[in-house]
Amino acid sequence: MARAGTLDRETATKLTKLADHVVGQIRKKQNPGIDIPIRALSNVRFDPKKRMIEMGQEKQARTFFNASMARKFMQTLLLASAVKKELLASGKTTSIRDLYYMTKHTVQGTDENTFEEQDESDPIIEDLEVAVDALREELHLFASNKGAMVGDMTIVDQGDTIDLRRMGSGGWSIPSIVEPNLIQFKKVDAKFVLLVEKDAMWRRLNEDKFWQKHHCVLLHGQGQPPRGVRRLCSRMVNELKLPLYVFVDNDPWGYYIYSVVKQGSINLAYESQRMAVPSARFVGLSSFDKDKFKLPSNVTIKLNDEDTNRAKQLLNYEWFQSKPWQAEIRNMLRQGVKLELEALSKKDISFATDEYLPKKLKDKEWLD
Amino acid sequence: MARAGTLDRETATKLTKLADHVVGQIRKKQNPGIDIPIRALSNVRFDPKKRMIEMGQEKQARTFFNASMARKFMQTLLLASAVKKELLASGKTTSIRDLYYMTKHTVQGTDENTFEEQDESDPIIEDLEVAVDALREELHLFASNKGAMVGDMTIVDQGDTIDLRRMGSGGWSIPSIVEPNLIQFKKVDAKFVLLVEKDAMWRRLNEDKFWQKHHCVLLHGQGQPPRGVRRLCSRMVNELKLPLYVFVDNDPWGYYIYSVVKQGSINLAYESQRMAVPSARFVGLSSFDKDKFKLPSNVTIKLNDEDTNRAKQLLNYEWFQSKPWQAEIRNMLRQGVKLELEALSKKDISFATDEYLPKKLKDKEWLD
Amino acid sequence: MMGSAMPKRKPPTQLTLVHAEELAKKQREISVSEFFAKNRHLLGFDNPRKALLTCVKEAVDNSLDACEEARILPEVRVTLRLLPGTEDRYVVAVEDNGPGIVREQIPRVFGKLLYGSKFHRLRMSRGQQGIGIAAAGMYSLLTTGKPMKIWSRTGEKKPAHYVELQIETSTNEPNLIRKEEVAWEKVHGTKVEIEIVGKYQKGRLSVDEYLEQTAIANPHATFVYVNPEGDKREFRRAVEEFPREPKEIKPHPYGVELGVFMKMLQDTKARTLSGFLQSDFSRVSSSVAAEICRVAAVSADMKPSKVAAGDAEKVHKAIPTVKIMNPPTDVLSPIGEANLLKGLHQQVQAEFYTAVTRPPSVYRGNPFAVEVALAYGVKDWPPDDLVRVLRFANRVPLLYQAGSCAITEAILDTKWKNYGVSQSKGALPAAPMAIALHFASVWVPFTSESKEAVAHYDAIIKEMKLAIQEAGRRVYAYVRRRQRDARQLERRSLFERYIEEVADACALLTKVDRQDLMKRLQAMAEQATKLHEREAAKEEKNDNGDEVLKGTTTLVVPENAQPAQLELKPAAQKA
Amino acid sequence: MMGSAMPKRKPPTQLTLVHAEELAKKQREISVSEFFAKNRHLLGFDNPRKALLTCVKEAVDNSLDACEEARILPEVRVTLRLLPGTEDRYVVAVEDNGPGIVREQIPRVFGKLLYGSKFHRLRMSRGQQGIGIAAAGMYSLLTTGKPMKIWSRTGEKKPAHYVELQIETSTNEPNLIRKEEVAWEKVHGTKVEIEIVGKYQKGRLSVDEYLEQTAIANPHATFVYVNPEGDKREFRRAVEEFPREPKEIKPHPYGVELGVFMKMLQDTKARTLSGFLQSDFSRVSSSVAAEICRVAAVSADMKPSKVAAGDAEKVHKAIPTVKIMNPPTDVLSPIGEANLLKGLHQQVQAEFYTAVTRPPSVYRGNPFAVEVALAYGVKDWPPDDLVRVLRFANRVPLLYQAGSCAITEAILDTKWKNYGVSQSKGALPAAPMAIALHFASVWVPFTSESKEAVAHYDAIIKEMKLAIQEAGRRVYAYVRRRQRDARQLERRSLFERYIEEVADACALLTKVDRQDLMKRLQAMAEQATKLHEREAAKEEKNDNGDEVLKGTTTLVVPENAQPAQLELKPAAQKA
Repeated sequence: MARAGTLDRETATKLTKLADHVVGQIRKKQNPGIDIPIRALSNVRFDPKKRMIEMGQEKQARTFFNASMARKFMQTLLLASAVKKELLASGKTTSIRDLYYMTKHTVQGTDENTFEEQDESDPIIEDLEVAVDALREELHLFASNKGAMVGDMTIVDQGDTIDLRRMGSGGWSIPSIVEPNLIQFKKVDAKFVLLVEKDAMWRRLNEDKFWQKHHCVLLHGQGQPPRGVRRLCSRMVNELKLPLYVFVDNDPWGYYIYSVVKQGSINLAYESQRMAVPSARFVGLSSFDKDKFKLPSNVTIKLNDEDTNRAKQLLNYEWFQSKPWQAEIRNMLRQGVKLELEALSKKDISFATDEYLPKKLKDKEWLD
Repeated sequence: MARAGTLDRETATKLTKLADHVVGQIRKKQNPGIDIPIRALSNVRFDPKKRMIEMGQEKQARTFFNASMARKFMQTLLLASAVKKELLASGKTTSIRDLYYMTKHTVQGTDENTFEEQDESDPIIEDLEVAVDALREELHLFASNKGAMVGDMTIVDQGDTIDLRRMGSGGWSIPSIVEPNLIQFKKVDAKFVLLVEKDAMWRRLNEDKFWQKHHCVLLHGQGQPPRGVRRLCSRMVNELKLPLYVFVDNDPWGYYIYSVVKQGSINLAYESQRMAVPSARFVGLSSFDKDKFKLPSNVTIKLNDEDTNRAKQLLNYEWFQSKPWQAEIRNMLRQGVKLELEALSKKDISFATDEYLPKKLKDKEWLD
Repeated sequence: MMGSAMPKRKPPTQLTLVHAEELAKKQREISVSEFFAKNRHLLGFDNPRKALLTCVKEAVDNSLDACEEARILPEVRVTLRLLPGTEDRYVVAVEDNGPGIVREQIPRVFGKLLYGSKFHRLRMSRGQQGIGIAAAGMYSLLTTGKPMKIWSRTGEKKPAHYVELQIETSTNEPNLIRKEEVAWEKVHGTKVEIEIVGKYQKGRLSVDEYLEQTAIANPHATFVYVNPEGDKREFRRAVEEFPREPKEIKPHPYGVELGVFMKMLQDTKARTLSGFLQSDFSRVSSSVAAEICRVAAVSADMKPSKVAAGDAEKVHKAIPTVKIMNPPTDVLSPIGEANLLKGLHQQVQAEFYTAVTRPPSVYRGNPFAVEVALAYGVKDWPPDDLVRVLRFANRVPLLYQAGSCAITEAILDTKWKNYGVSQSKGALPAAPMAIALHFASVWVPFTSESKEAVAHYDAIIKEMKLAIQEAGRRVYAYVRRRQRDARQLERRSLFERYIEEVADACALLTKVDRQDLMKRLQAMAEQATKLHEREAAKEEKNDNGDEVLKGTTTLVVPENAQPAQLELKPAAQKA
Repeated sequence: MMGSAMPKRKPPTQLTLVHAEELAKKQREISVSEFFAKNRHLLGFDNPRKALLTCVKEAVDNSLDACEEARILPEVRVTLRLLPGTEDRYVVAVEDNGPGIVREQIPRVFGKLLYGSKFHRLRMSRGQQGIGIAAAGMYSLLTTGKPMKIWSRTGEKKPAHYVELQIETSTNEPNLIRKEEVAWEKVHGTKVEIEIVGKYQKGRLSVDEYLEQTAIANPHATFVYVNPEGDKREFRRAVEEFPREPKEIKPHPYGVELGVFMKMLQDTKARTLSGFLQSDFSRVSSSVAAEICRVAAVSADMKPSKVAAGDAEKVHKAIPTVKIMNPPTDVLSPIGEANLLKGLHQQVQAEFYTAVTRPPSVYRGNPFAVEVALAYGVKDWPPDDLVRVLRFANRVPLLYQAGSCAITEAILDTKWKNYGVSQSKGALPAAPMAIALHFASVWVPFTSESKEAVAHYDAIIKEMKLAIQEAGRRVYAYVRRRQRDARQLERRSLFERYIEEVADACALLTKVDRQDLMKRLQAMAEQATKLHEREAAKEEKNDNGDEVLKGTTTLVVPENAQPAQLELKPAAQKA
């Protein structure tokens, strides 16, 4: 069980402050309200210096005496009180679905529920995160467990010492909450971190003991990496000063995964500070790899309309304006095809382990 | 890297025999063919003694000189040769997507590929499994990694000793291939195995150290458990003589997950021998729990049409004919609602850990 | 030039010569009865079911027309009887309390096509062409060989006449089979009995539906209907006043075509062009006639028959450039907004009713008026069903050929989405709604003699759309008002509902007193609701919903009203 | 009984009496021209554009009918001219090489409605009702006041006559304005010129489309067409033979109604019932007549005019129970499968053509025949477009009112999915396909006088569907054959393609010699292909695709054929 540490006490104070503000307004006979930073595209900007997507300063007052806001106002306070009472006080964590169930009940004297669907509570949780400036993990909420990790390093997880060099074929399952009070790094021999998009390639690299030979940490996020994986990467880069390399499919989705790891996402811009890794490097697949590594043409897949539109959008993003990135994306569009990590196996089952990655890292052939 | 052990040599011999048969027919100027056990419902039966869904004896000859079969005949042999040459010979494992890429190439003199889509190679792999009587894992093919495990036990994974009592909040990520040559059990203090449907509930139980207090192994499969999780359960039950309890949502999907764990599935009936756990017990949620544990009514969800139809189907399955099961399913249909594991949190965040499961196990209130 | 373009071929001259003369011998005149006997589907006798309806319709139309001309409130009795021992032989009997028909006229009225009082004048009436009832007799003759039977009496001191007759198709003349004076309990009125091959079936396109709709459009008439099963239904009149009497009218100059104009010049009794324009057209004063002649640069004093073709054309061209008043309103006899609304309310149960009568307009020289009544929120409406359309022309319901009718087109063409009603492309709107549209004119341009659909004239469709749009705006205003009412109700309880939840959460987070907080919040909620009502009032001012409904013939049915409790006083009436 | 059911009211007797007599004074006879002048939309003169088309259509129909009766291969010239200085005044001129019209007949043919040679007989022709061309003249008079101009000459030794005339609508009689003998280069033929208010526009429903389709249905005729822009198009005849001459026929006993039957009994010249049945109906032999009388239990020797109503009814009821031959085939003049296919092929470029002429059938005593020509795989077809439907009645294209035509209904009702063609509910099938359907009859039951749609008789729709289904089956057979050809080609190379892969895999798994294995497999592949061709032949036998097309009038266009290279010999013809 997690101990109610300093962090939890700080979070509890933030929630209390929120309510204090509301009570104060009521006493002054003012329409009580909660200021909620706006999470829309309009309030998001890319900071080219920090190389991060960050949330701006715009806020909206969610007041009680407003027909269109009353219900949401009530829900925000309800969730705040449940987090404090049920989670922070007991030191337990739970899922957002669980929190929805915990706070759902009938509003007295009506046949209306406080929440009708989880769709209603999820955005209010995000509102609460930004309103009190506390990450979801600080509110003791976890997302689904996804991803695994092995490598030249030992960690301590809730007091258990785990040697990531001796995790067999399975690896350590990365939890959703990886804050320093729960997870600590020990005996680090790794020189870099390699984040792989797909678990099949991770398994190949683990089987080939790539991390042993190249002294690295090897982790995957089963597609778009979940919060735990991103936060862990960010912590390793910041606390251990390790470079992070991202190894994804050559398609717009792969570019997007890389960009979220690197500068954060638009709709979760408020997490960038803790999640984003501006120094992350893209080691492929690149749209130039097919020629460079002489892959046969029948391993390519035609771009569909959605791919093409998505790629064209990416071309306009501020964080993809560097010449190499423009060349990379334009080359994909010109060729009209995408390429999966599995395509490398066409050369040899261990081609990625033995040739592709060593060459990319040695020749510093990454995109930044 | 895995060593090419006895098992791999046996598998290689099976593949060679397949080709020997084909060559023999060609030499006798007979239309060469491969006998493939039929994987359709018509060739599947429930063995009430073994309490398993098993495949019958019907086979179909896949011959070369038959317009509708020629391409599949070629593909079957192509995959057999790739498994032997690329995987068994090197002792490496790979994903079925990877194998698709590895065997995809242009047929000489045409613009046709040996496989156009992965959809084409996946069923041929299943054909090959049944034709040579070798499980996918024996062919060195893995599925996606899903699920995690902790508990009162130590395992050895590819030579690494892993104490499942000291896996922190994350747990050991369960690999897809868990055959005895790769994974061995050591220092087993667990008295039973608890398989949980959802990772959130697993995390709750792990955080509450349920496995420590009750001396068990705790694992989840993130929904429908993957092959690795099912095979691991089967091995623990058979080799360690531990009872297996299954803890799922109270909905037709939960019933189905339990039934696949217990007696296997119709379309993968040939794996039942190694995968199914006929002694598995269902500890809920049950449709009677809402009354028994006095859960509030607004935690229930209405059955939709698909749920209702699915439940009615289940009523007719041979393996759901026992009186308690008929009562269970009929009660769900009568009430017209389903119940998720999260509903238990409505009582108290640790209600499942502290009350629900201990009571169910103590009172032996399971369904069999 | 044709010779060079076409291949040369020796024509078989001799053969041709003979043939032209042979052909000439075969030429013959065709009687109009022969024509319609062969083409009887043109008159609505396509099949036994429709034939039964058409017989009833023609007889009822005649009864109502006769009663109205004589200013008698009509009482019409319709009886259908299946002949025993047959499956398809019906006797249709229609009896009225009208003025009766004088003995000498009976044969020609019932036994001759294209004979009647209504064709040669411009006056709003149900019958128009002098075909209807005689055609029913002809159909009877064709299918059963039986004569028509007619009873008629013109007054207390007059005897009642009984006549049996058949139409002689080859000459289009009546053939009298029997005539006698009989005792009849009616003081005045007419009864006709026709035996035909028919088919009776309830539901859509039935005699039942026809009479229901006739009652809507004729709220001053009482109908008694006995169906072949012996069931009797009575549609009692809802209004005790006569409709305004329609008047005969001269053609209006707008829309008269050149050829017709030239013929009128030849036929007129007027001695000068100016006099001709004044006497043979409506709404032409001497100054208007002078202005027309001035624009045409033709002398106003010319003798009409001497006006040269070129001059006639100039005058004809001048007419549209001169402003001429629309035909007088009082020639038409619209049902009227209040009466049409009452009629619809009796047949259709709904939440909201409104009616619009447009001022008269003109097509091809004929005045016409369009009326629309609309019922919205019809009870027990199957979801996604299309709107129900009731079509009327000169108070007669139109049941067949909806697809080719201008009324349908006008409804289809209206952009219902503007009025908050959903509509698929090219389809009728989908809403719990019934629309009754009445087209009244001194001359209804039907698409066929069976009088089932109004022809597509731009001027007509434009007026129809204007009426429909006005009704549509009112529906929209009503729907908006209803939504607003619902919103207001909700706002009032909204804050109170959540006060306890908010107080609980704050108490838990801050340890303040829960009761104190609730008291404060309740006080504020009362304030806030008042504030919001003010805001809502402002909002409503911008939304002109109520403005739209003000002064219109509109009826809103309170939600839980029992039909019997309803007093049928439309909210407000137009002058 | 009515008295008790209705509210008592003192009737205004005196008023009524006066009124019935007043009403009587207003009754008048209506001339048929007056009727149609007022209702001219019934004749196809709804608006200027349609009026232009209708004028051309009526004149061309008359020309073709006249040529055919005289057995002359028709050459028809159509000229449209816009009068200078106007925007809507057109002169329509139609000139033919027909037999001409004798002087005395000209006024009545062109200046009187319901006059002609075609109404009083049962014989397949374009005109039927004796209205068409006179109605065009009436429209001209109404809109421009101008008379019709007619030139006609009946032979080499005869003078050419020139006539100007107008119809007198109040009497329906021709009004001769001018008549003279003139010089005319034509040896025989007729030309008519009509000046009307009209509108010319290309595309759908245009004069151009009408003439294109007329050429399809009349491959023995040549048309020259000069449009108002002065562009000349020539449609040359594709066939040099006359169509079979249609014959006049007596009504068939099936479908004659009781009333009509009774009237025929009165009118006949026959002296016995048996003789009447034989002489006044077609296909009634003396033995058939005897059988009818036997079944009816009525004496065959009775004088027809003495047959009582009850007996007449018995005879009428007996007719359907006696087997009577269908009307003779040779009274109709269908276009014929080969000619219809040729006509369609000239207008529509496609991959596959087929034509079906059904044996004649009967509705309401009238023989009729249905023919269908279908073109599949039309070039440059917009995707998802609905099938194009060409409708013809007695060789005349029908352009308007497709929605209410039995031809459309028959195509809609056909289950196209059975023939591999996709079709949404209630919609035409969607395929690159054109369907021409020709309805030929001694009497075409049009839904209106403007002759735009065939009425819905069950017997007619049934025949239409049978013809369409036959054509559909052939399309399906063609599509299947095309698919089969593709499959066969593939099978041949299939085994060879994979031999190398199979040999590689086996060699890798077993260490046998790859080359040896390949040699063996190749030898086997040759054997197997032969075997498969035999199997395929068997398979095709089960698939009756070719069987369906065998002996039918069908044309398959090779994929890369140039239109010019195509020899138009349909694959096979039915006897």
